[in-house]
This record gives sequence, structure tokens and C-alpha cells, in this order.
Amino acid sequence: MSVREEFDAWAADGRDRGMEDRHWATAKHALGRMPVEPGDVVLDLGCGSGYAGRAIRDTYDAGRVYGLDGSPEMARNASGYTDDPAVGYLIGDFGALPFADDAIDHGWSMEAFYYAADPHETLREIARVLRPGGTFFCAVNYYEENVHSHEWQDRISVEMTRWDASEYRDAFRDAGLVVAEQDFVPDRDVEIPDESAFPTDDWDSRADMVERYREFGTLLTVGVAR
Amino acid sequence: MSVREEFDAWAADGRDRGMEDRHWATAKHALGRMPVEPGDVVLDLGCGSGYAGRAIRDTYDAGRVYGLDGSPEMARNASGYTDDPAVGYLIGDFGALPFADDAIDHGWSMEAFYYAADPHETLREIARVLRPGGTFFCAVNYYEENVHSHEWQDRISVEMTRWDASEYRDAFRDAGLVVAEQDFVPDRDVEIPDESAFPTDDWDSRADMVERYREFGTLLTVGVAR
Amino acid sequence: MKESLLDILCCPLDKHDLDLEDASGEDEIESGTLVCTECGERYPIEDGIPNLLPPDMREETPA
Amino acid sequence: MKESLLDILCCPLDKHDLDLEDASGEDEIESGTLVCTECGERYPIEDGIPNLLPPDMREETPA
Ligand SMILES: Nc1ncnc2c1ncn2[C@@H]1O[C@H](CSCC[C@H](N)C(=O)O)[C@@H](O)[C@H]1O
Ligand SMILES: Nc1ncnc2c1ncn2[C@@H]1O[C@H](CSCC[C@H](N)C(=O)O)[C@@H](O)[C@H]1O
Repeated sequence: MSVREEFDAWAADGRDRGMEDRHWATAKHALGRMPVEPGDVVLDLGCGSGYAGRAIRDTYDAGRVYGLDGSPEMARNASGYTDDPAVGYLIGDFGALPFADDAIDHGWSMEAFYYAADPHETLREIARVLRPGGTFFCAVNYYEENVHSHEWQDRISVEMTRWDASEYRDAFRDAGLVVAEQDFVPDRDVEIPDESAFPTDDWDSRADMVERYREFGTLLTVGVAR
Repeated sequence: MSVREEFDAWAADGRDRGMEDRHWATAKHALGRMPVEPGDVVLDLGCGSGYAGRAIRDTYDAGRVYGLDGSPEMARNASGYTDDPAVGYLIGDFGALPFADDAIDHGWSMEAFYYAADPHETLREIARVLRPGGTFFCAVNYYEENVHSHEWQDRISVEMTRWDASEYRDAFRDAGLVVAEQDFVPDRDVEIPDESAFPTDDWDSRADMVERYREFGTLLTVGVAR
Repeated sequence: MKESLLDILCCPLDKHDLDLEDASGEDEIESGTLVCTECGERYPIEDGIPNLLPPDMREETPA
Repeated sequence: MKESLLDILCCPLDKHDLDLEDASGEDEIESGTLVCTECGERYPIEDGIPNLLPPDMREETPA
């Protein structure tokens, strides 16, 4: 199945908003670190419901924020959630970004980058569209160290790239991005029930759930375009 | 009083270790974000007891780590706390760094930068000694937004620079460093007593103490050399 | 979409500029076509959202 | 200090290379003098720690 078919279905049954709720717990911390200045043009890659772009616009008084998504239904939903004229959504693919060289001040992506058919090519595309000194904040919950995420591939028809932290750093550098920081951002918001509640439907043990959310959390890699 | 006299006295009465204990709560998180690779040369500016350099060496297998401090007694103490031959300490001033151009892969500074007599010149010096793509992690607890820190100047004879977050970003950029991220890193380790314990010797109200540690915490600005 | 987006958009295939054709809408462009000034490839704008997927990803494919 | 530190050290004043004189110590340099190859300024190494403060900050000043 294509990205479009898979995620159009997610958007149609409301999973765009469900992801927003789950991802916000770590996304808010990573978003808070971005060096966005008033007037900047920011791009959200794989925007889903588009919440990150709206938050960037509200927090930093960004000039224009664009959310790109390969699923027309995601872009349509995202568009419907705001009437801020400085926020726009468009349909496009990670492998062929429809932006001019150096057109973007900062890039953001949450739980989307690893769906790129060719992640190396996507990083090169991001390096191309960012102006020199622009940053790319890449946040993922699906990565090698997070063993609890490995099974996610079984539940989705789109192929996913599972790198570890050092593979992210290497790939950024290969694409010409300087790695400025890397971090595991814990999710401190998700409620973890008492020991007595385990096993739950999703978790064999409390220790696993603690490790997944409070220790591994979201892997954030920040690249800077030269 | 000079930096040397002030901080030699601190080192002599053990305040180097006291600072290490207090600063570790936020420093550990900022240190954990550094993109240091095995073999890298890392510089700790205003190293005090030198704990950050030792942690960088242990965590990242850095090639060589140097702690620079303007207080000979601080450098001597720091030197005495390790026998790792890849860790070295030296006496020097922020205003005139004794390193060749592009000699350093990454720079770190915790609760020290604002003592620079000319902070803009110090940033230019840091930009000079970092290789292109090298990062400078600048962590401070004394800054404009942290109103609870303002009185610290009264207790110390060295003049301190009190910038807010945006002044840090502007000054980094003026010195030729790209700002890659900025964050308020909370101190979640310090124990905050129950309401009934307030006022304490140091805190009028619990709300103030919560704000100082859990909300403001340490201001981290990450710059990248071009 | 706002017309200002055109300043930074380009053809996803060859990265050349796009021309806007048959635009309609009031404050914003609600529908129209973006045409590559180099390769002539056409990208639709529907309900105010431009679709800049490469043409082979744009077509409906049966599941 | 290890001799490898010399690779990246320079004179804090004019950023020129330093020569090591009168070095003593076994694995590491315990004492000696670093001399600027350009301006001739001299920086002491004591107890293995080089003092590269600019000369006007190095002297003992009464409080
Ligand atoms: N190759 C590709 N090009 C563009 N978008 C893609 C893509 N592969 C996946 N996506 C989009 O990436 C999103 C991943 S879900 C994450 C959505 C949002 N960032 C959030 O944090 O909740 C989906 O909306 C999906 O349609
Ligand atoms: N101009 C200057 N040049 C070099 N070091 C300086 C300096 N001004 C202050 N310092 C040093 O900066 C240190 C500040 S105290 C912080 C020490 C340590 N980084 C920690 O986190 O605990 C002191 O050791 C002081 O001697």
C-alpha cells in the first residue's frame, strides 16, 4: 500500500488527532528548543493533523508555516483545523520536495521521517531547501534503541527505516547537515498505572512501559544546513 | 577583585565541589545532548572542579578533553580529581583563548560564561577556536528571565553579564555562531520541601522555589561554528 | 493557499519555477493549476490545497 | 600536561605557536616554560598545569 492510501485511511477515521494527542507529550519539548525568530518560514514534514506548525506559529510568531504531507486527507484535515492565513498545507512527498533551494528557515518532523522511501535522499532534499544556518529538528519514536517500537512495522504496510542514534548522526552528516544535538526526550505525561495493573493489553510489565516512555521517549536529532 | 582572587578562594574552601553537586542536576541533561564522537577534542570553559570534562570523556570516549579556568586553584583542584591522561586542565582567560584556530571540536561551559569581561569578544574567540561544524553548549543559571538569580551579583565581586534568551541568540549570531537550539532545562533533582517549610532561609515561598528550579532551570544555548 | 507560497514553491521533479493558471478564489487561491516552466508538468490546486506529489504518486492506484 | 596539548595551544595574545623550554617530568610535562615564537612572551608550566593567562592577569595583585 502507498503512503497515500495508508494515511488517507488514518485521517479518515480520526487517527490524525489521536497521534497529535500522543505525540504532543514529547513534541512540545522539542518544539520549545527551536531557534525560530519572528518572520521565519518553517516547514513541517509529514504534518498529520498539522498541530506542530500551528504551535510554531503561535509560540514564535513565525512568518509562514507550511505543513507538507503525502496524504491528501491528512492535508485536508490539517487545513480544516485552522484559519490562520500564515499557516498553509500542501500535498507532497519526502523524496521530491517542491521547494526552491534555501527557501526554508527551519524544518520540523515528528514521527514521519522514517517513512521516506529513501531517507538519505530526503535528508539531501532537506539540506537543499534549508538556507545555510537553518535547522532541521527530526523527532522519532520508532528507532533501534527503542525495542518497544520494533513491532510497529508489523502493523503498517509502508516500509519504515529503523536507525539507531548514531546512524541518524551519520546520515545527517552524509547529507551535509551538521549535527548540533541529539537527545532522548522522555514522555513524562503519559500515565503509567500501578504495578497491579500489569500485564495490560499493551504492556507485559510496568518496567517495559517505564522504559518506553520515561527513558527512551522520542529520539531528537538536530541538524544545521551549511 | 579579580576572577582569580575570587575563585581561588572558592576553590580553597571546597566550593568547587559544592557547585558540581548543584549544577549536575541540569548539566547532565545538557551534556547528554552533545554530538561528541569518539576521538573528538572538547574544551570546558570555566571548568571549576572539572566534572563536565570528565563526564564527556567517560560518556563519549572523547579523544582529549581540556578544562580551562582563570583560577589556578580551580585548575589545580580539577587536576587532582582525575588521573585520566586524556583529560587536562589549564589556566587561561575567556578573553584570550590560548588555542589555535579550528583546534576544538566542541565547547562546553556551565555557569561561567557570564563572568567574561567582554562576552562578545569571548564568543568571537570561541567561534575562532571551534572547527567549522563544531558546537558550543553554553549553560547558565544567571540570566534575565530567572528573576531569582538577579541578586547573585550582590554576593560576588566579579561583574556578571545578565542577558535574556534572545540576547544570547543575538550575541551568538553576531559572533558568527549559528544558533541551533535554545532551551530552559529544569532541575528536577533538587528537593523542594512541603508548603509548611516555607519561608526557608533562601526562599520566601514554595512557588518561587518551584519557578526557579522546575520552570526556569538552566538556560542552554547551542551554537554551531561556520 | 496564499499566493505568497508561490515564492518558494517549485516543481518537485526538476525544481524549476511554477506558473499559476486558471486560478480562482477570493483572498486565497481555491483552485487552479501550477505548471512547471521547464518540463510543463501540471499540478492541481483543489480546495485551496496544492498537490505537488510527483505525477506517478498522484494518480489513484487500486489498493 | 601531555605534550599532545602543544599541538593546539598558542599564545593567548597573538595566537602564534609556542615553543617548550626547560621541560621536566616523566610521562607528562611537570614543569617548564612555553615561549611564544612571535612575541617571546613566556608562560610557566607548574605542577603539570600550564598558565596561559595574559601576563597582566597572571601577576599577583593585592586584593
Ligand atoms: N513519503 C512521505 N511523504 C510525505 N508524507 C509522508 C510520507 N510518508 C509518510 N508521510 C506522512 O507522515 C505522517 C506520519 S504520522 C505523524 C503525523 C504528525 N507529524 C504527528 O506528530 O502526529 C502521516 O501524515 C503520513 O501521511
Ligand atoms: N574570565 C574568566 N576566564 C576563565 N575562567 C573564568 C573566568 N571567569 C570565571 N571563570 C571561572 O569560571 C568558573 C565559574 S563557576 C562554575 C564551575 C563549573 N563549570 C561548574 O559547573 O560547577 C570558576 O571556576 C571561575 O574561576
